[in-house]
Amino acid sequence: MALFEALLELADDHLVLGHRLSEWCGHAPMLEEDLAMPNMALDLIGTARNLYAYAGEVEGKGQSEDDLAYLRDERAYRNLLLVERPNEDFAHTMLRQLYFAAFMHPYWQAALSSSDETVRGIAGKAVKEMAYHIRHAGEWVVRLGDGTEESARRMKDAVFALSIYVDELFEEGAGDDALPSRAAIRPVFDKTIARIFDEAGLESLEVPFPQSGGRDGRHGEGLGHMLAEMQSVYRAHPGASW
Amino acid sequence: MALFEALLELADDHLVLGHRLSEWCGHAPMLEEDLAMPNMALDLIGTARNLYAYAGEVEGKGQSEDDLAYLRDERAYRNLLLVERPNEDFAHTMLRQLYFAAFMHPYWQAALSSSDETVRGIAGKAVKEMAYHIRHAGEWVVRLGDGTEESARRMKDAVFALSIYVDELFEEGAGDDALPSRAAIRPVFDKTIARIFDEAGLESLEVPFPQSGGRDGRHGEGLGHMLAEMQSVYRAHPGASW
Amino acid sequence: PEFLAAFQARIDAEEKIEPNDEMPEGYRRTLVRQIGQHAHSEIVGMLPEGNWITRAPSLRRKATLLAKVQDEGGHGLYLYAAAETLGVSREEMTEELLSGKAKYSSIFNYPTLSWADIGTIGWLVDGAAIMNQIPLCRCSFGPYARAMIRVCKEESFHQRQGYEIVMTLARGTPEQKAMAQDSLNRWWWPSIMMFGPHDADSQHSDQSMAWKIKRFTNDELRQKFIDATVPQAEFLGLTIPDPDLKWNEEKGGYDHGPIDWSEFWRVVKGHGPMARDRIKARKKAWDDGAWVREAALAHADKRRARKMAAE
Amino acid sequence: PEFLAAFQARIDAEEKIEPNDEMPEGYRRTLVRQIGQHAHSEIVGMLPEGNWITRAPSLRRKATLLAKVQDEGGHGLYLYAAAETLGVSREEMTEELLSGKAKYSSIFNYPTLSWADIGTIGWLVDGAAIMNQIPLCRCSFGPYARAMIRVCKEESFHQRQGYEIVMTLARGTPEQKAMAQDSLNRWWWPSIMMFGPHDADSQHSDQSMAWKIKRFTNDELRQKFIDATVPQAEFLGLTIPDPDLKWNEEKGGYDHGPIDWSEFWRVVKGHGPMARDRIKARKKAWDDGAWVREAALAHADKRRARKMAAE
Repeated sequence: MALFEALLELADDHLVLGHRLSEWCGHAPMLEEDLAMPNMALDLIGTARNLYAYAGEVEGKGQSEDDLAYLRDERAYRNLLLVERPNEDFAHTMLRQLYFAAFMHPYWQAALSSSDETVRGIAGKAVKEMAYHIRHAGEWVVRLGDGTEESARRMKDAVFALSIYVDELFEEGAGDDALPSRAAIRPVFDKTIARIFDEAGLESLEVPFPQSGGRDGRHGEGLGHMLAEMQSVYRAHPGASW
Repeated sequence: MALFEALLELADDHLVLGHRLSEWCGHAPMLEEDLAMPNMALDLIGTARNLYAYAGEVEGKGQSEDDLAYLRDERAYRNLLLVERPNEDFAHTMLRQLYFAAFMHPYWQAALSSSDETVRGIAGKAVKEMAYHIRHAGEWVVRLGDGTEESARRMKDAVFALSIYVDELFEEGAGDDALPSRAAIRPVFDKTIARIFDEAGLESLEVPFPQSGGRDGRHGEGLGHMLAEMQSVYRAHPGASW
Repeated sequence: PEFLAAFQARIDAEEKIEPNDEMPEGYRRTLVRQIGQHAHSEIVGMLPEGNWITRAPSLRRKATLLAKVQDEGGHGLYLYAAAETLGVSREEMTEELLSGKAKYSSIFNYPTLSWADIGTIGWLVDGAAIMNQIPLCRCSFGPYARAMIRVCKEESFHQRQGYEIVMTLARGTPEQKAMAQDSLNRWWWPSIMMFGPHDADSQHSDQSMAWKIKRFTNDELRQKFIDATVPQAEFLGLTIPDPDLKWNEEKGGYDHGPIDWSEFWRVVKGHGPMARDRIKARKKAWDDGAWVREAALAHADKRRARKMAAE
Repeated sequence: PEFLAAFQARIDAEEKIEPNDEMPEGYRRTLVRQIGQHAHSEIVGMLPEGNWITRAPSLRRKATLLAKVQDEGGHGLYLYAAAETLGVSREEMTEELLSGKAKYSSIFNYPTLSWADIGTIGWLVDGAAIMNQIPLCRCSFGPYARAMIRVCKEESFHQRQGYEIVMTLARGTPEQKAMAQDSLNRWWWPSIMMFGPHDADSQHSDQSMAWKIKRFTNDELRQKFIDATVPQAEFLGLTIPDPDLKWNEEKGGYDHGPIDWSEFWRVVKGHGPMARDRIKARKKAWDDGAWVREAALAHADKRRARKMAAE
């Protein structure tokens, strides 16, 4: 079941981050971002759906994508802590997006040569999306880091707040031969971040005590509230079709 | 079933307001209020429990207090719009509390001579609590109204925001002979508010277009999110005991 | 007056008026108001539907709802751009929205209270919007007409999606069916009111008709909408909450019961149930986003300065 | 030195030291630190449990949880008052908490991840707290000792409530039982660590023992706690997540497996999973509440001025 578990981890990452982004809908700092953020959320939710569907297939117990998304509680969710962090402000949101995409882009790139055809298919679509997310979020990190005094302060706060969740990206988790090594991604990730931080005038922080636990379902306290809301209608009508 | 409906309306008012107050827990502006707000929330939730329990008895279909609280969705909730309004800030919260208590105190006082013994019992306990809520919230309305420039501005904003929900308090709703007339309460309510507003240096607003609809389940958009969270664990484990 | 006659002649010849063409001040003002109002409606309209994105009961529905709300933002964007060709900035228009000076469609001041509302809004509200907007694709002002072509195409897609959501509910569990009926009960009259007051009570109509900004009267459009929608409701097995609704053989359309105009005016004048919450939400987004917009400008300035220094 | 000897003699005679009595600076400092830390723990401790108030799965549980969290606020209040008798203000202590200078119990830097955690915290965390606190009821400093008597009474009530929640789950559905076991798995080791490092590695202990601020060593208290808790877990049919746990006939107590001291120090030094979120939440409450506290002062001043003017 390693493949099932590994697909679930990935799917949860994408769904939770997509959900967080979707919370901005109608509340973005400018209309262009009211288009861009749902756009990225759609990419993530689309990938999550593909991953859940495939996970259900691999598991072979007839669980649909919705069963997997809507009927597991916070202890069963396997997502990274990074993706569940609250939106806070636009600086946090863009940095969170950048960290995730800077990881996922090389990950999917490596997955293009997976032994598993379905994985290759999912990767083929996702790799292009993640390139766009790096570009979009990266441009904002540069603009905010090298914008006004306030925006630079907020960007620095975001780096302080989120960098403790970065190491977890590279933990192997459930792992499976059909999926790339996570640890191997680190150098490419570091290069992407260094390039963008350099342009943004930001410094990377040393993280002596990184946080992890998401892969074991040891989340922060925000995820449960997110899931309570997300699953409310589905759970209130057991067995209904929508 | 008028009594059942009328009890449900009252119970929903108390539960929803109690829930809103409980959201402050651990986040109050000072430790004394971290004690006082849960205290008031407890009074309200206690009364809600008595009312739901009696409603279930009157209905006679074996519904427990928890069934009534946890298994109805936002369209089925019958509470006033006032009580579901978001906490916003401490000024809004205290004014909302004052409006509610200034209504409920004379209401329970009238209910002391109800023909229904259980109603008299509930009223006997609640009337003392509501006197305390008027005192506590009223003192804050005075302090904030007659405090700093900022607090006076916030208090005025609260009056602007909440006064459109006051008229609904006096709509008869389901009504039942065992329960007091709501319309008859207006003069006492107006006197309480006028006395406190006068001391606070606040002006009552004319409300040409009051809002209502709570008794028909036509709520604002906040209530659904509150209930989604409130009911999440209960609904995730159908039939379990806690 | 000579100019006015020539202008009217162009209109009558179905020529498109373009931004750089001379135009009567009233024509310009009417369009700025109408396009602005329309843009604001798209933006505010993101809120009631956005309210259900986080609770959508399947991942597929969540994705299509997100896409829909995003489309609305996109419509807002083209419409602001069309208005900008007439010399008002998006910033000015936004300030007018937030100050309450500019209006937006009253329908968005009703709350979304169940998942079914997402279906019903697509079906009825977008349906009514399309009725209003199809004629605007032939509006005399070019940029508006072109924006509307694109908008209408997407709206009719949304309308079909909405109808399909309602159909799924109407064919679902008893609770789902009740949810759909309840939603129809709440949205029917507000949708009917979207076409505005009866022709006899409508202010701006005559001049707008002459200028071919408007091509049908309120009552004509309302009738078309009702005639199209009643059979759809019947097909779903849902009941339209109008006991007076009946087929009128003679006119070849439905007669409907009296509209509650006091409710209409109350909501139009800004006292709809969600009116304050909507503006508050938009104002919060705008205020909270100020530092982001400032940073983007500051960064662009810095870049420009660095580029010039390097040259 | 003469004074120190006299002071120690009073302590040895089990006399209570009162705020106005002379006392060694070190004694005062130790107490301010310890009482402050204890007060902060009560305040921060409201957050992990407060996290479930809005989701408590029955109205009865919701009410008792609210009452419990309120009690914790009350404990914070008496403890701040006890510390204030030593000449530090609540405001100063709060600033130290928010700046990260003052510590609080590390246990509250773990997240509450299921309803079962509310039971487990009552059972284990309050249970461990009581073990620590019962001896403090005989602490040499009068105000602290008296505050602790009241605190301990309420804590033991909370502990019983918590145990009862876990019992309900352990006898509930399979999902509920799994939830209880999972919660025990997560909270067991952090609870064991609440007693601090092994005696050999403990800094402040000796002097505190001499001053009768402390009356048992960390390891003694930990042993008592384990011995009391293991049979409770057995009674519930839950498994303590320590494969090395076993009864030691000779010492008449349980032996436990090795404690992960790197985890302990990591969390004590402020890198627990929720550490930043806790301080952030408290800081937000404090900052957001500033205008309320200012208004209360301003109003009191106005009242006083008016009263004086009237006299």
